[in-house]
Amino acid sequence: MIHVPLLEVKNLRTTFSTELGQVTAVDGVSFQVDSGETVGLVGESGCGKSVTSLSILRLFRKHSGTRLTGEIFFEQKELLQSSMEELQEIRGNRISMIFQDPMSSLNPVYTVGNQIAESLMLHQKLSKKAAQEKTIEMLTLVGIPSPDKRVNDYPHQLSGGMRQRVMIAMGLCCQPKLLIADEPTTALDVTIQAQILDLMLDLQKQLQMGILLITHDLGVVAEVCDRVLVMYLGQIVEEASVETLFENPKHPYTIGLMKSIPTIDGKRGKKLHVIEGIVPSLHQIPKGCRFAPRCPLADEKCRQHPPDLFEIARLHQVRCWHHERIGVGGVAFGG
Amino acid sequence: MGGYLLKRVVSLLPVLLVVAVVDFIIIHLTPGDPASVILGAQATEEELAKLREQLGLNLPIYIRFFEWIGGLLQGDLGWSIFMDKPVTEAIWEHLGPTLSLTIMAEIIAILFAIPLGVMAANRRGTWMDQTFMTFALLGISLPSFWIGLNLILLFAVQLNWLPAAGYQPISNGLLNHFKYLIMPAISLGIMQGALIARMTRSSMLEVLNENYIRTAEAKGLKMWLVTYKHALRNAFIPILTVIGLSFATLIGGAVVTETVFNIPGIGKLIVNSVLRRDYEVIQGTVLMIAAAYVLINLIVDLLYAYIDPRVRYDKS
Amino acid sequence: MRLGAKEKTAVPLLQVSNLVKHFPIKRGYFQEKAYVKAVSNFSLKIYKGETYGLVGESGCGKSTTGRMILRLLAPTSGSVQYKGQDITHFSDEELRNARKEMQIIFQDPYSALNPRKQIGKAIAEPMSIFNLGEKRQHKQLVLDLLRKVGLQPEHYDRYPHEFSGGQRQRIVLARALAVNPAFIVCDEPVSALDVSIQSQILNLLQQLQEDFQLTYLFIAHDLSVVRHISDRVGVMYLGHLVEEAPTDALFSEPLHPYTRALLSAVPEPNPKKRKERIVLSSEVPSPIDLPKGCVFHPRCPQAIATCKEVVPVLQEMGTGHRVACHLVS
Amino acid sequence: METSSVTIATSQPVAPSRHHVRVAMNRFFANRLAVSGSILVLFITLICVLAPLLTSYDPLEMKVQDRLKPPSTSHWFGTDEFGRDVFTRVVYGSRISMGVGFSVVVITSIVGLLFGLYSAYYRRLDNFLMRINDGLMAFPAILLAIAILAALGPKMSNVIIALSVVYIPTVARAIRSVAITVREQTYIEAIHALGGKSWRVIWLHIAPNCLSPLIVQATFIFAYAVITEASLSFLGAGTPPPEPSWGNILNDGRTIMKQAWWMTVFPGLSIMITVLGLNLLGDGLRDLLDPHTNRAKK
Repeated sequence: MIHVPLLEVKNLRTTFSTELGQVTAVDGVSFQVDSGETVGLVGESGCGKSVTSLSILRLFRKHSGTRLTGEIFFEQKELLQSSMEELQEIRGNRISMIFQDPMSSLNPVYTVGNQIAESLMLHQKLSKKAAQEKTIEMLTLVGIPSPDKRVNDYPHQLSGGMRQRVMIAMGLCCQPKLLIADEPTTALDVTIQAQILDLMLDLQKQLQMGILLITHDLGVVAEVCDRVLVMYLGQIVEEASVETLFENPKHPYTIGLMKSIPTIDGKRGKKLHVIEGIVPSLHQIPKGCRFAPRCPLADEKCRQHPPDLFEIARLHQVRCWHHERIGVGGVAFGG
Repeated sequence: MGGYLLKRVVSLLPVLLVVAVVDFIIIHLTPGDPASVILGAQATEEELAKLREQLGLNLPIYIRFFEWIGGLLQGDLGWSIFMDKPVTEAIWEHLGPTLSLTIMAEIIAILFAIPLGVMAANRRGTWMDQTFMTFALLGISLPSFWIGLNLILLFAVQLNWLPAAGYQPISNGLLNHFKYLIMPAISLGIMQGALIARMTRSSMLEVLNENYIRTAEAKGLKMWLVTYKHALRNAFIPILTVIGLSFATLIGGAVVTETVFNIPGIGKLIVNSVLRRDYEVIQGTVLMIAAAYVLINLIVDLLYAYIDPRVRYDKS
Repeated sequence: MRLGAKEKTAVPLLQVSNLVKHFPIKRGYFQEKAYVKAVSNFSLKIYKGETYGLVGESGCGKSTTGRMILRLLAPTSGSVQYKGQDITHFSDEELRNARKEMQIIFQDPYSALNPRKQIGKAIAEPMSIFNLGEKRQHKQLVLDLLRKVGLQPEHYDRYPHEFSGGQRQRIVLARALAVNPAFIVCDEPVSALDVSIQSQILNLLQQLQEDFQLTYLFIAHDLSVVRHISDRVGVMYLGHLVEEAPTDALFSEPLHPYTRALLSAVPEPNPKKRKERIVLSSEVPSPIDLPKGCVFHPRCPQAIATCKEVVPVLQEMGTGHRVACHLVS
Repeated sequence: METSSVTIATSQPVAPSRHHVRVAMNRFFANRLAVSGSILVLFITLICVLAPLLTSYDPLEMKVQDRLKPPSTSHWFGTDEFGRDVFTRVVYGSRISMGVGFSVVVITSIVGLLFGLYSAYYRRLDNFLMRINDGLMAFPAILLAIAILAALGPKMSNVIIALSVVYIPTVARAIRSVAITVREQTYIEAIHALGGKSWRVIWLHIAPNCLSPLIVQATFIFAYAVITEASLSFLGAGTPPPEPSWGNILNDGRTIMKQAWWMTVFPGLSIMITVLGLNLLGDGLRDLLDPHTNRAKK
């Protein structure tokens, strides 16, 4: 029986129409997520990781002139072509999403209990009373103290950490198979972040859920993910298991990123490694390899022809012409 | 909740004081001698003296102010020289028509403005939104008295369906009352409605861009539920503010509309008092209207607390 | 590191003692007055040429402390001495030349520059505030500063909206350097920037420190960034300085339970080192009604009876390593 | 940090064009609202300025024999009950409306800016000024104007004073709210840290960032002033006859509306065109000058 992944994204391309013309924020992205697996989507601002996650559930304003092409399969159903009704059946029920800023992601004028019960009544057709009980159950599951009182609180009465727990409760109340978490802990303090990441991993085991985690923090990736996709300017530049990525990264951008982060232990060098220049704007995408202008190994071939995603080992792909010369035994990186 | 209410009421007192002072000052700006202005040139000296004494003009201004305020607190708004009756009585007689006119106009305005505004925001960028924007823009550009005149020209003169002017109190039958008030209410309601509709649309657009709306969509809620449950309630707070603030333009519009349609309301009373130099009446009615405005905005403030829990629980 | 040996003998460039800041909050007319106790008797010394890292989670009072040092916020009590001079109660006029030498750079580069003013003029503005030299020379000084912070001369008459976050932070730095300061408070200068830009700005800060003999108070919540750039580090919790030590000592053997929990919570970019974490239970208590005794005791895994009663005092535990905890002393 | 919102965080200056004016002009002409608005307003202003060239008649000259003539080649807008040429009176009437409107805008903008800025910057002053503001805003514009004119007497200068008093609070309130958001920005704190004195903070930093909303607000105030002036003259409390103003021409036409429809239609149309032009311009400028709202409205 051939193995069918929980979620499969094929050649996803998302284009926006802006004041300065068409912009392709996500340009031919493909990846898979399995049940029980945590896949990290990592990259800096503007690399398209958030847009990729939003494209899965088509969460763009109706009139923002967004165009989505490619295919997204979830439990044998192609999402991009399915009708809005079918998609709404899946949103919050089979695939749930939690967002970065707990302060503004909950509706300020309704109690947290009301906002959780709303999903239960919609997807599981529970009565008001049954939904209320299940809501309190969920609040306990996500570790909120005295849930029976908290259920009638308004969002502004809760701290950032508590609100993120409410978001998780809201997302998981219908036992979804896939959780998309867009920078869930970026706005939280490091001690609260640790609590939330532990909570997400526990719930993943209990619900045998797949998690797509979007983040810019390589520490969180190392801590939580099984597989990692590194994105740069709308494209995946490297895909690997988390061990391989940190031990034997092959793409110059991944290596540059890892070396430019200060760490909590290890040698305190004088100068941090720096990736020269700045990320080009999506309106002026460089010809050839998109990282060429900032890459120390870039040559004429890189500047002219965009490289494909080469499979260099099982589950390890890299988008670079010179990947054999890089990494362990290869060209040592400066800095 | 009580604390909030008390705080709001207490904060109104200085505003009411300012209203009284402004109202008092305006009338006493009259250059020259108000008595001769009122009685006209041929009045005899002794008549002028009696009037001055009656108006208390010979007293220093701050004494007259405190006397006036004293009177106010006991509900005495002064005396109408022209109608020879207390101002409060004059106001009471003219209150009925203005009340029903403004209420009808406001209902028309809100009934059209809010649904249209919400729909336009929901379909931003489509032709429906464009036509809405154009009509709303026209609405705030047409002076209400000109609309009134054209309505009369069409319905009263040409088609003769409705009376050109005049007023029938409710006591003479509801339908009759409506017949006389429908055109004035429409001409007054259009500008008011356009103002509120534009505000509804921009407030809805603002809210539809918020993160919690995306969360609602991500939960799989149907579009109408996202719009009418999650978005509208948040958008309603600025809309309420506009409705409260636009009460002043509503009354202003009523003054003009009553003149066009010859409705014996407060507006007509004020305009006639101006032409007749009946100062005490102008002073009293303008004060009443301003006080009503302050009261309406207090009610709007209290509605905030009902809609937005953050206002109710502003602990820290 | 440079400062290891000699720093203790010289007079500290900046000395802060028992700084307190309580923000009154207005509750109705009848309830009694309540205060947000943002900072409670905070003391520190910073020596010339040193980078003192002040780290702590949001709401711990680190930014408030930074602003009180620059007198942007009036302290409720306590004193600030700059170069031996007590400037706590200086009038604005007296503060002027102290202000010239003490500058600040901010976290949000997008709102730190006036959108209506060309960046060249923005950088030159401090020069005209302190009327340093002729107006004619200002443009040349600005062009030098632009080069020093890694920008090009043709950026002179551009507007802020034409720059990225990292470039704007460079402009803010150039503006702070315009008056040739001695001491800069860096309030979370790289928190809003992407990782690759972060390393560029951190390197720039160190380079400028050498070129201009600057002293930094570096405020941040990111422990690895603070570790990289600081010579000494202070850890704050709910307005109190709980531990202070030279950087290597603090990160290799942290003494205070909160510092240990903080360090263990930081996710490390190395999958093999997924260490056992000390996860602190519950939430940070509200700064309005602080817990009695040691403020950390409700969340402290090793809290004992005295912790609930007596407020611990910072004690010297070895060369410059001070900690406020009953268990350790 | 990655902002999860959909706006593309372009991390490199997009078009580092050197001519900011050229960019601004392109954006202006791309904005349909602003362009159509300014065309209408320009058209009315031209009529105002070139009034004597447009018509040979004198607005006050009565020719009783040409009484109540319908629109014809000699009298484009027909004549009124005293035989005066309605087209001429409407054209000269534009001078009253635009004159009053413009002066009210200038006065309210200056005073409103001062009130708004200082009440936003000095908290103690704020309470005092805002209470006066709220008090003044409690009076409907027309009523306050009527009361002031009743006291001072119906002269054009008094109309300007009355309308200014009526609209200063609106401008002050708008500027105050903008100035408060600007005051919370970090660059204001930076200027304090640099030892900048209050005048520098207010006039070199807060005020320039209040200009765009001031311009937008002024355009709408211009529109309100034109409508209110017309209403006042219509009620007989504004510009006194025989001086022609759109309001009093309409008032003359009101009683004989059945026979002489042209006396109410044409002045009404001119008011509408002027006010529509100003509102269009106001909407257009708000989109152009206020980046936040135009992102939400797009």
